[in-house]
Amino acid sequence: MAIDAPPAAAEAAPPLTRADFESDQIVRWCPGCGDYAILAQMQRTLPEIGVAAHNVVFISGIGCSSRFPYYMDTYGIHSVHGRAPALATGLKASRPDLDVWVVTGDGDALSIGGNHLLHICRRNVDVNILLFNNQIYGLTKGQYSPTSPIGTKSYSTPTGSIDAPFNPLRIAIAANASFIARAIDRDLKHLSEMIKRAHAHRGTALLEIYQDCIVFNKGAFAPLSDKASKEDRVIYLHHGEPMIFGKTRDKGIRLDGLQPRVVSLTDGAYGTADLLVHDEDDEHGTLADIIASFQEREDFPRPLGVVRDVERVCYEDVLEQRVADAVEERGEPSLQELFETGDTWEVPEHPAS
Amino acid sequence: MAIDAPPAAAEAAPPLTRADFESDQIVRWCPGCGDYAILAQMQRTLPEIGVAAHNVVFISGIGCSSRFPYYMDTYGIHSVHGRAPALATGLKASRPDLDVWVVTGDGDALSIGGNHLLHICRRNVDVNILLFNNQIYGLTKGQYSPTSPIGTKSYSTPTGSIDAPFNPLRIAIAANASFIARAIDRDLKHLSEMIKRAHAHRGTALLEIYQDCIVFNKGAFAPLSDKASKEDRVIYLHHGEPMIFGKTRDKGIRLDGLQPRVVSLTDGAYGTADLLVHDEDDEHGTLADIIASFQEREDFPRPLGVVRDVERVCYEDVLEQRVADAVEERGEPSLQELFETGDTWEVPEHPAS
Amino acid sequence: MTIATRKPVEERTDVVIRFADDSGTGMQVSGDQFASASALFGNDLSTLPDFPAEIRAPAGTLAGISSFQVRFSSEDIHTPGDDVDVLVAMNPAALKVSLPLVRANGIILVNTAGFSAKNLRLADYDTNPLDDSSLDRYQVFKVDLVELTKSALKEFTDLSAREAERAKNMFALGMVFWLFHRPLEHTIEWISAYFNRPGREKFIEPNIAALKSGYVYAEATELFATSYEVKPAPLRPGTYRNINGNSGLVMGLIAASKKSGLPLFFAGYPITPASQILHELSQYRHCRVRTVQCEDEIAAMGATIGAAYGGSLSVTASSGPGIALKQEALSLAISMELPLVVCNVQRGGPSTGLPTKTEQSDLFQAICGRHGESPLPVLATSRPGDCFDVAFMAARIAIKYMTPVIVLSDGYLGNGTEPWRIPEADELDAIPVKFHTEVEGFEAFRRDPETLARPWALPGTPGLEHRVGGLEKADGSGNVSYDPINHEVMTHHRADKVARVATEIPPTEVHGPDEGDVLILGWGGTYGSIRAAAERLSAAGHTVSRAHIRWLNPLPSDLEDILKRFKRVLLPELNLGQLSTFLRSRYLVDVQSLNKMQGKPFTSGEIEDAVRNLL
Amino acid sequence: MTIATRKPVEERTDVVIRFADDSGTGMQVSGDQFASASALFGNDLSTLPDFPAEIRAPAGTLAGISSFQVRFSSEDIHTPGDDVDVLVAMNPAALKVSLPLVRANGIILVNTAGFSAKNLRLADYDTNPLDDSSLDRYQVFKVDLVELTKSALKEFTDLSAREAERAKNMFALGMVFWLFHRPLEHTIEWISAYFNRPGREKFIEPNIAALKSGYVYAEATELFATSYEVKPAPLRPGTYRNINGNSGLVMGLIAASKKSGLPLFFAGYPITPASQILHELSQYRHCRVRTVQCEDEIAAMGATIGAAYGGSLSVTASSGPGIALKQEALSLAISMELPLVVCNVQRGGPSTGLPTKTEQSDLFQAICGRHGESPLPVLATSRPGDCFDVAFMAARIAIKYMTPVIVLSDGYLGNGTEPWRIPEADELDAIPVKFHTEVEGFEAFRRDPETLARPWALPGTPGLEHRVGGLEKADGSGNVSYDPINHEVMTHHRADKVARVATEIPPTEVHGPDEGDVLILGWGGTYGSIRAAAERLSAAGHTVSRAHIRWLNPLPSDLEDILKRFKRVLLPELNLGQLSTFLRSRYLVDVQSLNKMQGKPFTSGEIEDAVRNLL
Ligand SMILES: Cc1ncc(C[n+]2csc(CCOP(=O)(O)OP(=O)(O)O)c2C)c(N)n1
Ligand SMILES: Cc1ncc(C[n+]2csc(CCOP(=O)(O)OP(=O)(O)O)c2C)c(N)n1
Ligand code: SF4
Ligand code: SF4
Ligand SMILES: [Mg+2]
Ligand SMILES: [Mg+2]
Repeated sequence: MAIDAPPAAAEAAPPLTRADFESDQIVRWCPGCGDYAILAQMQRTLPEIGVAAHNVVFISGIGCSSRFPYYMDTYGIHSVHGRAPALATGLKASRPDLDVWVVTGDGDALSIGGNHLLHICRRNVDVNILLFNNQIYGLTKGQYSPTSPIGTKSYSTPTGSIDAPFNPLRIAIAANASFIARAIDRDLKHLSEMIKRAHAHRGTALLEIYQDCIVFNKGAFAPLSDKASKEDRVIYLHHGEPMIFGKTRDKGIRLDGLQPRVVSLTDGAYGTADLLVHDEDDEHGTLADIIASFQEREDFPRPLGVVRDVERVCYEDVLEQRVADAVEERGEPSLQELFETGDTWEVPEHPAS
Repeated sequence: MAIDAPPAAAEAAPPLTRADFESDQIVRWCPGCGDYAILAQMQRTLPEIGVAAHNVVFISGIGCSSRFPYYMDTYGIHSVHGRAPALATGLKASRPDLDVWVVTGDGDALSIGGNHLLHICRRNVDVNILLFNNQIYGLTKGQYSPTSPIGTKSYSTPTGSIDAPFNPLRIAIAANASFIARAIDRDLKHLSEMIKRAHAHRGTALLEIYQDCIVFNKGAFAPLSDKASKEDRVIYLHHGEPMIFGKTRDKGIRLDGLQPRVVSLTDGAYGTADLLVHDEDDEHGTLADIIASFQEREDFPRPLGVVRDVERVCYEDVLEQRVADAVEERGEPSLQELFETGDTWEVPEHPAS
Repeated sequence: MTIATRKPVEERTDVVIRFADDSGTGMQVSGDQFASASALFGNDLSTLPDFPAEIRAPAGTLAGISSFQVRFSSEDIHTPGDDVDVLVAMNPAALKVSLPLVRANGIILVNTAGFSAKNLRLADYDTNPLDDSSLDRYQVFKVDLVELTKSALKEFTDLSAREAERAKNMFALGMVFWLFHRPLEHTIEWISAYFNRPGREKFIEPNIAALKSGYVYAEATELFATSYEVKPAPLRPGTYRNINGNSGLVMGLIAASKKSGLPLFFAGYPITPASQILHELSQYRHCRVRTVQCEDEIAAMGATIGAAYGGSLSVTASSGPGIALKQEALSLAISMELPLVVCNVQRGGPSTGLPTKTEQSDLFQAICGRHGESPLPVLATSRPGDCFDVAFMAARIAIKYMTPVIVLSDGYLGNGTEPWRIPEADELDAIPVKFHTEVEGFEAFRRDPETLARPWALPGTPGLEHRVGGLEKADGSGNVSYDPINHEVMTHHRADKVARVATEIPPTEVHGPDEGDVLILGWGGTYGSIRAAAERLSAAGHTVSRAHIRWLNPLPSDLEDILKRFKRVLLPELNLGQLSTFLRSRYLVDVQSLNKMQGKPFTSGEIEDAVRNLL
Repeated sequence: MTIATRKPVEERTDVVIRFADDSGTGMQVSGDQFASASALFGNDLSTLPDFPAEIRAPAGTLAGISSFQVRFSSEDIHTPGDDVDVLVAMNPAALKVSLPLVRANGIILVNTAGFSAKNLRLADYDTNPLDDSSLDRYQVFKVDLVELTKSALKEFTDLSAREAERAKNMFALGMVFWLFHRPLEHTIEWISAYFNRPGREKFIEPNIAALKSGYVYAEATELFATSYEVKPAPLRPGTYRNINGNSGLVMGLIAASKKSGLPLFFAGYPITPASQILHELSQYRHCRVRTVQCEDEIAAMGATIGAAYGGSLSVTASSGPGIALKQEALSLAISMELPLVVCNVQRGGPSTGLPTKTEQSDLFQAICGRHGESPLPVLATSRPGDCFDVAFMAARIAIKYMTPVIVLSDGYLGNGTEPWRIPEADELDAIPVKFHTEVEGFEAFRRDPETLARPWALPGTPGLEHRVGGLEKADGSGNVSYDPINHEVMTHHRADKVARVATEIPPTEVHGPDEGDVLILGWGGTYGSIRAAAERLSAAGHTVSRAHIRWLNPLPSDLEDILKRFKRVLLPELNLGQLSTFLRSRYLVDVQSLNKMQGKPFTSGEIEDAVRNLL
């Protein structure tokens, strides 16, 4: 560890509970906002993971979702719009011992902050990024965001937006993010599992969480969580398992060349063995990219779960190694030695002239 | 057209030549820099395309490559680092009649400017982007860039860089860029063809050009242009044609599930019919992404040519349409009418009280 | 709806009402409706919305209170009022936050249903203030608005209890309408239009019913012993509408577009309290306004430059943090000498600060906030209606001098409303635009000898192909130049050009004696409070003068003279003395700062006190 | 290598040499080597590199000239010299650009091979200045350096003609070494080390041969009638090394890291002329320095904040445009009250401006360039060696007061070198750091009553979990607070904290009389020129005083007094009067600005003239 932080209390502490992660601040989201569920789930999940609250840092940008750190009784920074990944990079590169989380929104992460998101992914800093995607700007009261579908009517687009939305997962894949997953605020068990998986992964983990903004974009994900529709509209990804979904697990996805197709498992044409098998360990990201593309295809279910989980060396690990190697190879000079590196000369007490 | 710009000269002008696109400024790149060849090729190609110099605008950021506009006898802006796509968006959204080009470097486009590049691609503004990739920061004298391979020794990374590089094409694909191509400063005929293709495409066209920085990263692309190696190290993409390369066109690429493989066409195992056939019109970008991934795979040739060319509606076309529709539907009010929209009331000459 | 019989009616010249409740409950709407009704009735008025940064902050908490203050008058007024005459408080937190503002013997209408044990605790009340003596100094009217609203709406059986309860703001508004003899028609129309959306139509009738019931209840119960009448104000004759500062800017920009013949291009990124400018302009596609919501403020600045280069009237707007991000690219616009307008609707800083509160602390940033010598004209709006004039002026100067211009507004002006006397469109000055077309002798940086403006030569013009950028340019040709003397020359040209804008500034108006003991000097949103304070002091027999400047850079040429004619100059600013720094430096005059950093405007009382201390 | 017989030797106290050629030809190397040799010899010295923004600007053009000026002396000197004694000009453009600087009767060594018709045309010469009378005022030595170098290297048959020719800078350097009796050893060592890289070793011997041949040629041909001797300077005894300002900052930061026990973290993005700080720090991994080259300046600022929160000595550096981009996030650091250092190596603006030239025009930006009231300490370096002290001090203040600090350097200081007397590491003050660990009563914004610093509580500390951010914080607890009065209190705390840094500032040294007619006040890189001017004026019998301030915010407490003791205060600045603005405002003193905007430092003559005009 780089910094001589005070050592953790010596006595064996009792296991933590949800309450240990609840700060004393009143939560200030709109009643019914999806953020509540995510917060509660994080507070429940961290004790299960077994981290010490004092080693955890939540860093957010600006947005409704970015208020998150205030409500966690851990360390936290509510930073500036879009820059949380940059702060996290600096913190983690200098303090690899900490457990660093980024909380961000679709505007924060993909509009103003898109570049930092790309760069933290390519560097593979060991940070868990929770992207609360509500497909709208909540805090600034309802403008469309880079994930809003074309045609979104919002305050800034009264006749409907005209720019094609980003697919956050594809962006992360292109930046070679080593862990990519998706969850939704209405399936808490699954969300908790995804939080654990993201945490377990070493390297940048991007977890997109569909989150309902009940004030400005109510029900944007309702088809994915409503009892009636959800089983036909969602596919849960399981590593090594064929892609099956539907109320009666009656549908599957198979590959036709490079094109995924939704097929029926009941009309006799295809069976489970014909289906695409999910593989998280997808070195070049092609499968991940195809899975991410489901949402752009008509009649495809929305994938939830771990899309990609590959091993890549972490930025801060190499950095630490480089420091250790340099100290080892060159020795750590004293300050005086440092000062006197290179060409020096002496001016004597009584100069010649 | 939005602006009442002065009309073009009425008489039929004689066809333009290369000299018509050469400005009177002395070119200030290092002797031998790859930028010269690209400049010359642009000056030769524009007359072939047949654009009028006064309708062309080159917008660049900062970097050696970004000096480009000064040398073109067209309109031009040498803007600030990373922001050329933003300027181009503003210009094109307000002046769809102009022919707008962005010239940028690997640092300009992918380091500081990564986010603007993503966003112009998703909006699909009709701008042609020439990304001069020399895998180094030239103008600031040799720091590694986001496209430099891991381990690059540079002034800022004396023991070798530790961050994985971006693959610019994959980034553009993730942002749904409608035209993506690659060329190299040493194959001028092909470069010229790519310039024409980019220009012909409606929507954002990203053309990555490998460019030799002879001072700080000399020969980075030599294997792709040296007589001895190039035919084994490069594959030219042709729409609808199987992927064949090699000095004697003895190798090909086929798909094995989602994995491309280099196969020999001479050992009898595979023939041309087994090969992957290039398809520029790749709606979901899966093929494009696989092609872009060649460079991350050992022993794969580097693709040059048009990776993707799909039709998508342009941002400024919809914007213009919206304006036209609104004027049509609601009529264009007089200023006085505008002032008096909503609740108004009269205060009479002699108020009641 | 008019009701014939009336209890005793008292005439008042001037009333301040404040509506306060949890955020998200419609208090802003009640306030706004009261203001509109009063405006249509002919009163002069001024409003002060005040809300938390959260969309719906936790119910019942002090931090979550959203309030709306309206002052309406039969006279010409300039501030939303220091003291509240009537407070509508929907719960204990609303009461607690607003009580310090209510004048002795003021009316307090409380919703008893809001005073639950939980709410009392959330508002840090140990005992219920409705039950102890803490409100003895006021006329308190206790009404169970929830119960009353619900029973008024019981016939609407398709509404849930909760939905019915939400109409209580309309019931309260109805009561207040009765109290001040306001007609209901306008609000009824508004309700009908507002809920006329898929799925919301069912709220039209209940809301109208609640409004009417409130009115009738006030009438029938004889709750208030008296009702009040505030006559129309003797405003200058003309056609009026209610306008807030953000709308004022929008109107001014559109007017400049029409008067210059340039299409309006706007690129922005949402930020409180400037987003409304983007929202409103986006509704003017039929006026050929092109708006782009960009990926961030830097991109917005870039797009604005691109469109200015192409010949649009090009504008961006933001608030402090967003303006900070724009500065690097803005410096390019200075170097390129392109005309464009940057609006800053200031809020409380530093950093994210107090995003929904007002402040004047971005003046330093506007004048000095870029690297290098990067001068540009800066002007400030002083009232919602003045925003129109300033935006129009900014566009005119930008085009005439080929320079970016910063307009400073603030959250108070941006959200606050006042009646705006609609100008005669025909009487507005035309904004002459001359695109350069002459090929012979064209040089991109050959300046107009009078204004020092360079020519505006648009892409698309044959023969004028040229390149501009951020590197230093040769005087005249505009080619890249590293020549030392040329840089000095160009630096001075850029500075002189901005300095020459001073010739556009009309003489500074001094209200009160031309010279004397005390001058209150102001800029921006302090206008109303200063004027009110000065008028009260004069009325009390003191001689004080006041002047308000619109131009911060360059400063008016007559300002030095004026300042030196007074023994003391008091400069109230919602910052720690930013304009004061420039004035002291420029004129070596011992300007005295009056500072306030509370996220809200000066009361006129505060200024009055400060002046009295000087007298 | 020493050569025994010598022509007449003249002793000089002070010589200025300027090497000038196309960029990319090695002139910076020749100059630098001459400087090093002179430093090792014991002269005091001062250098001024001057190069275009292009890596290798077009050969032969005026804009492409790269030059390096060295002044070396047997006395204590402070500037790279106003007038050039010896010019080495490799082509017409080099001659033309430098000639105005050469004193009458100065030596000009020209490379005749460079004077081709094409080069004459590129340099805008109608006739060859070597053939007409235009150089009559100088001692001109014409040598065909290309031919001489080639023939000296003819034995190296593996070199192409072009490669051989490239060694001509070493041939010229050899000649100059002879002229001034400099030993060759140091440069020979340098050549051996520099070309000791794969594929470059073959250049070692030819370059050494060229250097020696030049020396021998000068000796043998009796080209120069006289040679010159400049004795070692009576510098303060000690160990010295040559240092430029960027290295000085690096050394100071590393020293602060060692003395505070905090690991050094640096996040940056390349930009001229600050990149060297990133480059050099990246070489100190063995001192546990962690450097990150970020995607842009905003990310670098963000990373710096992240690392400061984690307990590193956290630093970023850039130049004007990059600092502009950092301001929004820097304002967060102010709000979070985190210690970190931001270095600005200033260059010419606005926008991209003159990226390789010097200026002092980012002072406004440093003090006033953020939104809201965002105060922070700002201090400036005045000499390359002073950069060490200032960086060290900045780190100490940042930590002690829990505040970001801006250090202003500039291109002239950053690239220019001077002998640096190496400090005794043991004698440097320790920088005390106290991480808060006490859980009892911990509040994130409970301040130290003396410094107003809040506690630095690191993540990883059990029991101190807390959240900080950019929203306004409650005094004490640091929880989000929108309370009006609290905002005012916190605004004043932040301002007061910075103001208290004034207690750290030692008394301002006035050189010359304590009061009188004229005080020359300076800051930053003008130190040398001001000192030289003042000393010359004193020598000429005038009484002038001078003072130089390191602290720009807060200003030294004794400054007002000092300024008021003089009838006139002259403030030379490489801007349009930025510090002057603050001083006039603060003290109402009629400070007079002397401005220069030519991308280069003041000559002492310019300052002398300005003072004479005041006397
Ligand atoms: C530099 C800057 N620009 C703009 C803003 C205004 N702003 C705050 S949050 C936000 C967008 C929020 O959207 P999102 O990230 O999707 O978060 P949500 O509120 O939906 O959770 C914006 C534009 C700001 N605070 N700072
Ligand atoms: C805001 C800002 N930051 C940094 C710089 C310095 N800078 C100029 S060009 C450049 C990178 C150039 O690299 P690239 O884009 O690859 O262009 P190349 O020179 O290689 O063509 C940098 C960092 C700048 N001009 N402005
Ligand atoms: S505005 Fe939307 S996202 Fe924000 S707190 Fe309310 S419901 Fe949640
Ligand atoms: S530094 Fe490299 S990229 Fe720049 S001009 Fe020279 S060779 Fe070209
Ligand atoms: Mg959102
Ligand atoms: Mg590059």
